Amino acid sequence: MNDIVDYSVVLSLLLFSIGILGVIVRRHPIVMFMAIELMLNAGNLLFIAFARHLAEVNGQIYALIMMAVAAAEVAVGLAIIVALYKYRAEVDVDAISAFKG
Amino acid sequence: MSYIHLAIVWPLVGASVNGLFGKWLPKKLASFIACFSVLLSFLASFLALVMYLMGIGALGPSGQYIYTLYSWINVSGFTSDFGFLVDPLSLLMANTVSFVSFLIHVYSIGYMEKDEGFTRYFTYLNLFVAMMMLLVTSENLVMMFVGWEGVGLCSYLLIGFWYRNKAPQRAGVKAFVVNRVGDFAFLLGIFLVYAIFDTVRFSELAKILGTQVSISPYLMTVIALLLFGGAVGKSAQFPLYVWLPDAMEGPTPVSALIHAATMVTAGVYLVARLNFLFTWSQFAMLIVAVIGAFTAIFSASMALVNNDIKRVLAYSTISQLGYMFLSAGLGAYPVAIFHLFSNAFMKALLFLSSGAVIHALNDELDMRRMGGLAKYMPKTYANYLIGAMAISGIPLLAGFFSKDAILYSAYTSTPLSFPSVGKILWIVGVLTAILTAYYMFRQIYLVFLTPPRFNPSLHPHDPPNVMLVPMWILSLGSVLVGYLGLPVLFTSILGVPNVLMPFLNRVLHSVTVTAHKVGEPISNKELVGEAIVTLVSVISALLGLFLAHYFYKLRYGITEKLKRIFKEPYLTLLNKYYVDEFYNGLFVVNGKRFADFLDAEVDRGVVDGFANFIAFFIGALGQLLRSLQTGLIRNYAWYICVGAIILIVLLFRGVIT
Amino acid sequence: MSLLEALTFFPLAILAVIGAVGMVVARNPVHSALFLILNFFALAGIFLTLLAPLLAVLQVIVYAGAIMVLFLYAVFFFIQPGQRFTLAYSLPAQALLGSLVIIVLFTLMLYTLYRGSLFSVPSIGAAESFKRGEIFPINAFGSVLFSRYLLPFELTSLLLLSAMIGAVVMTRAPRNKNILQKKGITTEAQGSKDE
Amino acid sequence: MTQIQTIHLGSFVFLSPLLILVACVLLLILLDAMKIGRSFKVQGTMSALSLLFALIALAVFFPFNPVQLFGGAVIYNGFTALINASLLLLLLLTIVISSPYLLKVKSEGFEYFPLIITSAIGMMLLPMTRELVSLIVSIEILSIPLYILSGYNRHIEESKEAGFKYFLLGAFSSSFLIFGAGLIYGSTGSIWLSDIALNLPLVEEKFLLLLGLAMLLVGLGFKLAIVPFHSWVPDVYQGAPSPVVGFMAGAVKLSVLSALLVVLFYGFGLISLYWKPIFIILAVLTMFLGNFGALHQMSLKRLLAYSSISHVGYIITGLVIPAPAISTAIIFYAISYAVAVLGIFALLSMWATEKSDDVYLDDIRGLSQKEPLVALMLAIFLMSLIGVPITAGFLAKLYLFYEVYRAGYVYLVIIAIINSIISVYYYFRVITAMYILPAAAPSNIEGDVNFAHAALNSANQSNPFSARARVRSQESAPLNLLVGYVCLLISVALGIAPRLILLLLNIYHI
Amino acid sequence: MLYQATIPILSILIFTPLIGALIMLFSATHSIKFHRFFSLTISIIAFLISVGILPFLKDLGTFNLEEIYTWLPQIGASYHLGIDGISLWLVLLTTFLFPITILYSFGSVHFREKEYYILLLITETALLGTFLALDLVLFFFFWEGVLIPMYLLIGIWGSGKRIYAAMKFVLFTVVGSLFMLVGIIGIFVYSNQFGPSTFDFVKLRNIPIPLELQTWLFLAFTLGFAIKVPTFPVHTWLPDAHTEAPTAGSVILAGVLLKMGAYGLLRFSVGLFPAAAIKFSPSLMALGVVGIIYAGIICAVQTDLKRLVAYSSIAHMGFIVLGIFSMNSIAQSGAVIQMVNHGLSTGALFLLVGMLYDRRHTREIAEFGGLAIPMPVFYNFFLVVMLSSIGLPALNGFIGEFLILLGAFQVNYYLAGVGTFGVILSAVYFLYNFRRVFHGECYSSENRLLKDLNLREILALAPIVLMIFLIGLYPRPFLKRTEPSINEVVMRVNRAGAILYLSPTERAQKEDVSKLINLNLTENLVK
Repeated sequence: MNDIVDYSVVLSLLLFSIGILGVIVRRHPIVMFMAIELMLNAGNLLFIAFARHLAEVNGQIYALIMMAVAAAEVAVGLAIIVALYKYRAEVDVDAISAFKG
Repeated sequence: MSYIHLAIVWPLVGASVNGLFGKWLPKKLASFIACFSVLLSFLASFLALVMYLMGIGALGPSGQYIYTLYSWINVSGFTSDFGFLVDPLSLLMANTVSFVSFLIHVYSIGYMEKDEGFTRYFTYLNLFVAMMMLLVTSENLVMMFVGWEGVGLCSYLLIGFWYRNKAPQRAGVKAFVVNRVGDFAFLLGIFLVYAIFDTVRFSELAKILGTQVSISPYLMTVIALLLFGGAVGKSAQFPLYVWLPDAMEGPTPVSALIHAATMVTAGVYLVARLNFLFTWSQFAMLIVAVIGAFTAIFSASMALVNNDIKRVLAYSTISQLGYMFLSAGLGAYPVAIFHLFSNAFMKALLFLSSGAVIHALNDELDMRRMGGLAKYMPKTYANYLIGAMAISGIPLLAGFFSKDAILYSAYTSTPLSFPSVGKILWIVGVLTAILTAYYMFRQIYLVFLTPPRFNPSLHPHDPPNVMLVPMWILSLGSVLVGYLGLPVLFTSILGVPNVLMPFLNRVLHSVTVTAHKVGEPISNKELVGEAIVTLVSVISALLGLFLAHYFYKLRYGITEKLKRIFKEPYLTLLNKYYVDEFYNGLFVVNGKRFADFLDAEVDRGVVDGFANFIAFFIGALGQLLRSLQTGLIRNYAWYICVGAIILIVLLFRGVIT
Repeated sequence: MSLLEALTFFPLAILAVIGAVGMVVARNPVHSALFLILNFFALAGIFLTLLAPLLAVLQVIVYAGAIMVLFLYAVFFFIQPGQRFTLAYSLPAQALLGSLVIIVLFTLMLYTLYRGSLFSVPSIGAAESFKRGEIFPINAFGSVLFSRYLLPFELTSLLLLSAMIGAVVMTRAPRNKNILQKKGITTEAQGSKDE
Repeated sequence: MTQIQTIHLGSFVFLSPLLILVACVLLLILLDAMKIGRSFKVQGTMSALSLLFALIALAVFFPFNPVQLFGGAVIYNGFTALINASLLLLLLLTIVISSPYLLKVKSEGFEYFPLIITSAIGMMLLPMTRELVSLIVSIEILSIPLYILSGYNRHIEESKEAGFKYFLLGAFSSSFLIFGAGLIYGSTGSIWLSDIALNLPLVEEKFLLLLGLAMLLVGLGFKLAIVPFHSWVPDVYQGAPSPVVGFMAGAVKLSVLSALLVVLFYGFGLISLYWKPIFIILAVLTMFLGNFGALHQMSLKRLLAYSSISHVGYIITGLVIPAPAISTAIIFYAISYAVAVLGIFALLSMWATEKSDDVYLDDIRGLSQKEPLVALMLAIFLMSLIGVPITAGFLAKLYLFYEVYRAGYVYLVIIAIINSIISVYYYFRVITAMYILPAAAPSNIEGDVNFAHAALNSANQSNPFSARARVRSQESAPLNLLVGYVCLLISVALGIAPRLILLLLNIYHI
Repeated sequence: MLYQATIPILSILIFTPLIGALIMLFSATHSIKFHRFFSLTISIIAFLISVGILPFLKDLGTFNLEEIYTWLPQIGASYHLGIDGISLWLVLLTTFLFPITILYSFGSVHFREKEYYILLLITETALLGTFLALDLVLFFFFWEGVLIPMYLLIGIWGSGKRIYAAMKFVLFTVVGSLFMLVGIIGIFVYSNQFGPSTFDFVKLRNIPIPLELQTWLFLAFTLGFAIKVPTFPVHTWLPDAHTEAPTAGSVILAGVLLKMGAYGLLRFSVGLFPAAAIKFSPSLMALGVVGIIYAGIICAVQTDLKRLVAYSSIAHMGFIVLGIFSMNSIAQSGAVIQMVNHGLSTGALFLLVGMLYDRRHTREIAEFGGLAIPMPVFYNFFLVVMLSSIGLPALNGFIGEFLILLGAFQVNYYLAGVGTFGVILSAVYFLYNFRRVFHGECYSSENRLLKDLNLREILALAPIVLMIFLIGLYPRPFLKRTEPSINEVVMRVNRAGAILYLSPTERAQKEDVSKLINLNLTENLVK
């Protein structure tokens, strides 16, 4: 445990966990979404760290593609969130629970 | 003898015609069809008798002729044919049954004249005759059982003939159910017989049991007792006699035919028919004898105080049947059959006469509201008197001879393991004879001789000839049939042969348990013994007669005082020892309670409750799990995380182990 | 791990964690967004130390630059009179349960890392591997991307296309305004977002 | 240093179905942008035509021998071709019912068709990819249009909510997927399934690998709605437009399942010992939760959502058998399920209105009187879901359970059987509503339906926009009925004479 | 030896009602008369076909008129039909009862009639298929096919708590049948050891299955059949279903549906797993006996006439179970004939109760009394049918019960003895309630004005009563055709028993031998 890769992986795990925490505890849709972005970034960090570990470029390419994926998700996600919350007085995910049971 | 099946077919035809088209038939035609079919039945059986006596037709080795109509059940080794066994026993039975039936049919034309269910009545009656003939002529146990149940059914239908009233219906159900209890034993007996002997045919069974077979006496006892159980039910012996008094709710000719003359004697016939089987178990035979003796005196005691004219006769019937079992149990089967034979006439006569009385008094059954009828209905009185005298054992009438034979067989019998039992049974028989004479003449006095107590507006008179003629014929029979089976005492004195016993002895094999072998030449010592027995029975009959005379003629009215003095015994007797109440409490009430418990608690509660509980449990679980679906995204995300943890742990478990 | 690496990595890592934690705990979504931008920048730095300069640049441009701006833009949408940010947290129980799960998960993952091993055999494809500690030339990056990873690359275009259509669909002004008026909310100017 | 791989253009003809679809998407968008043919009918017809072309192309260029494309990133073989054909067929049927539906709900915009076709492209690619990044991108291509489509009825709040929930959880789960891919990359040194399989024996300590696999399974499990990653399903299925639900319930499962099979057998077949037990537990959980959840539902769509969860449960019992031959049973099951469920939603979408397209059990009361044919078809589809003979569902269950039993997991079969029994209750509730309950007076029959207190329990679930009025007799919806007929035909044909498809699936197992 | 029928007569028989149903389904006419008489005609045609088969049956120890077509080679299922002495009577019973119920229904079903007759015909097809299928999958096909039509028949045209009853019926049945499915899969998987896996009954019964596996498979099958029969303690669906079902439904349920279970027990539980059947025979006999006594007692206190008949049905089916698991020819022949008898007499009882219900709209015994006065014809029909149900000799009920008890007695004195007690109970509960319904003075004016049976109803009942007498008086033709098939079953049971009850070492040797024998056999199969 003294390689930078290892520390990067630990950091990535940490960020991933914090991201999950954000999704679970926050109630603002955009913040939740930000947390998800954080998780995606943790994944990217993983790819890049492993690319360094394996000394190959593939990991970086994966990270690049994942960035595109994230961007696409952001585009759609924000659109959905805006469409849903634009006319609501309260920006609260918990308010969106017409379906249950 | 192959015409014997016509004895069944004709009544069946009569029943079918009346049953299907009776609605459209005029009463006369219907009754003619019914009577004529029974007459044909009688003729068929009589023809068979004649042919048998003349030796026409090939007989089997044991003097039996077997005629198979068709194979009824035939499954892998088990065979029960629709077949007939023609031998002295069945011929005697068949002739008696069909003859008495015919007379009662004729009588019924008059008796049931005004009844709305006229054709229905004759349908059932014809059916009964068919079934009874089947019972007595069938060649195997199962076919016999068919007749056995068939007569039970007809008994049920005829007891409950007047279905508008509650009492007949209850009586009918009671009769059927109590009979079924006996049949339960009978069926088990049949099963056991088949299980052990692999056949249910009488002839084959006789053959098997005729040789020395190694069967445990215990098993034989069980078989015999089970079969006897059926007889107990049908012949109304203790403890299953309770249905017969109630069966008097039916029309009186029915009581005469079914519940006195024919059907109830089927039990005796069964025991006689299976004599070869009963012989194997002395214990079972002892039981038969003891139950017979006990029933005889037990029911005679109940007849002492009963006020219902028909019920007294019913108890009398039970008592007489007890006599028959007494002798059958002691191995004197021909004697039992002899008594059966004479009883058929006497009892039919008595019932028909009582029917005439009842008819005349507008369906009055209570003897306390009769009296003095001798003046109004002399012919009926004469008939009744003949019947009562015959059954009481007044010398030279039929009952005297047959009862004497029974008592003699008891007196002389020494069952191997219980030698003294014979004498005890004899004493019981004698006591019963006293009681019989008493209650019969009590009846005569109460109905015919005491001052009239019936509704003065009634004008009782003798019945029309259509009823009277059968009664006369039966009276004749009651007087004469005894001479067919004269005891040794008389045969030796008169030189007249005993025709019946040798005839029956062809199939009813002599039995080891009795010392007395009927029809054999006997020593003087035995002759003296017989004389003593005869004397005792004559004395006892006269004693009973005298007691009745004393209480109801000489000291008329003393009975009321006696009732007060012996209140408890009187009430006990009047209430028939509370046996009905006891049965009701033990079986009906508890049974109902148990059934309610099973229905409400066990079936709906436990069994169905269990199924419902599972359903409820699943439903509740469904509700519970539904509440996990909160509709909140963060909860869902949390589930995903938990799922991830579960997956990780599960995967690692694989690595670590 | 050289000292230089350590000196750059750990502060950046701490910054990244601060950014992440800050994003989660900040009540105001705008603050959250800013914290996240901090995190992205820190990550970009870490990418650099991991010898991925191209990704670092893209991280800054795409994530911190484009995506986060979008986020902020969306957040601003919601700033309306009477709108509350305070309701940003879940119930304590929820937070507790969430934290618990996260702790368990993180522990598990750390344990994994502790017990597990990274793949140490040199990569099989010669084309895309390079010497340890060396920055991969950008043109090689391109050629690998367009040869071996042509498929995901092409698929990305399809993905983005569909995302674009989706965004258009979701944010287009509804033709039927009745629903809105019933709710008593005035419509604002719409901006469709695409890449 | 770099070696540019040559791309054999010739082999790309095999991708022509996909390319036709892409072309169709682009064409539709362009036409829309140019304001040409802006009607659902035109768009729908064009999409349907292109789908037909794609189907023909698929048949013409059927890969009797596996085709390797993009340097092995895509392997197009008989198996995937069959999956693709099924998907195309499902999509075609969906598109047929979509235009009337969109008209009925007064939908805006014409992006529906490009989106759903894009999603289908993702689905078709998914089982072909042999590389995790392409796999992830395919999943995203599949998902993102579905997020949008779930919320496509923007004027219905429930639809938007469905879209939002689906999206947020979907994004959440794809981050797991990506993270998992990253971990697998780190622990095996590659994301190519063939390389992973090669390198597996070289991995000394498998913890990291398994962590990655777990994360990957979280992502795939989410798409498949395996418990505990199922929670989005009821909410999304209930809110999303009926044709979309009908499509995604079956098609997504079909596609993701085959991808899962490919990943597990080609990538991680060697460590099947590790992942096998997971599927036992997940299958049990999924079956039970799905069935229990459905017991008390009043909304038909929600009920079907839970039932779809339970069906996933049945399907993944097959995954305990680490033999590629199991794919026959699994795919047959998935196809039979997809057809039945699409048939149901095709019929349900008949009753959509501008206000709501949810259908409650109360709404379909007395349906057998008003529309006997529709009721009959619905009943037969439900029978297929239960697994009653003469429908495909029965043979599918029989085949699947047979495989599981043969592999020695008798207890799993018994658990599945118990679940089938539970499921009978709620499917029969639907039949009860259609056939037995009178159309009039609501709710007081409940005591009647109530089997041992498991009441319908509709007290807290009432439809705000009661659709009772919507279920009108003689409502003309020929296209929906047509699709219903086709699904019925397929369902029954597969139930009585599935020889051909079983033969094909057997030959072209994964 | 396979005898391929030139005309697929069994298929024609099975699918005639279905085709009729389809024609009705797609017929445009709304004329109720058409649907009534068309369905009646179809069912009569089916009956005629089934009767027409009789002369073509040769040696009933094997299957006659077999039809084999490969159906699903991948799954191993084939389309295999055949008829033997066991199924013959059940088929005839089915085709016999359907015209009667349809004829009866003319007067008692007054809404949704088209659907009603369609469902009846579909049920008939499924029932016929169940009795004739010799392939387990095909059997299961038809077996489950009964479920939905029956559910709808009970649910739509039933009374009172009909939905509860229908749901209960379905859930109970499904529990059983799905466990049976596990069993089917199990034997299929096992059969793989002897050549290609097969669902074919004729092939399967020749493969030796180790006792332990037999035990489990037997239990799975038997559970399914026992629920359908139904045996105590899984009988509770029956009173509800029978009581709430429309009359025709009850007739079909009691008359034929229950026979599916009994038939399954005899054909599959015993036929496929003889050793396990021997092992469990005492317990199952005991269950049968418990059913006889338990249901008999409960009958006595029923207040609902239909419920009474329903419980009596449980008792009668108890006899059948007792007979089947007595494992000898006598009892099993009795069981088969008892199936027919029960179908006739209980079916007729339900018809009669239904006729009463149509007039009076209640089934509470307490509401009746003295019905013999206004309805003499009805009274007489009821009497005969009831007596047949009680098991009066010379009527059909006796033959079955007697043979069953006789056979059972050869095996187990005590159980048979207790079972015989049922004859008392049946007399008690039937006569007691018969009296309450028919006898006494007819006080209530509603009862007094009841109309007697009309010609249609008499026509519906008369054939049953005729059969009741015919079987009772001359059961030979029935028993004769059943016997070879039963002997075949018993022969297999005995062979299995011979292996089962040897000492362990002997058994091991024997099993080796039998394996050798069966290896040869499988080789033959492969060829």
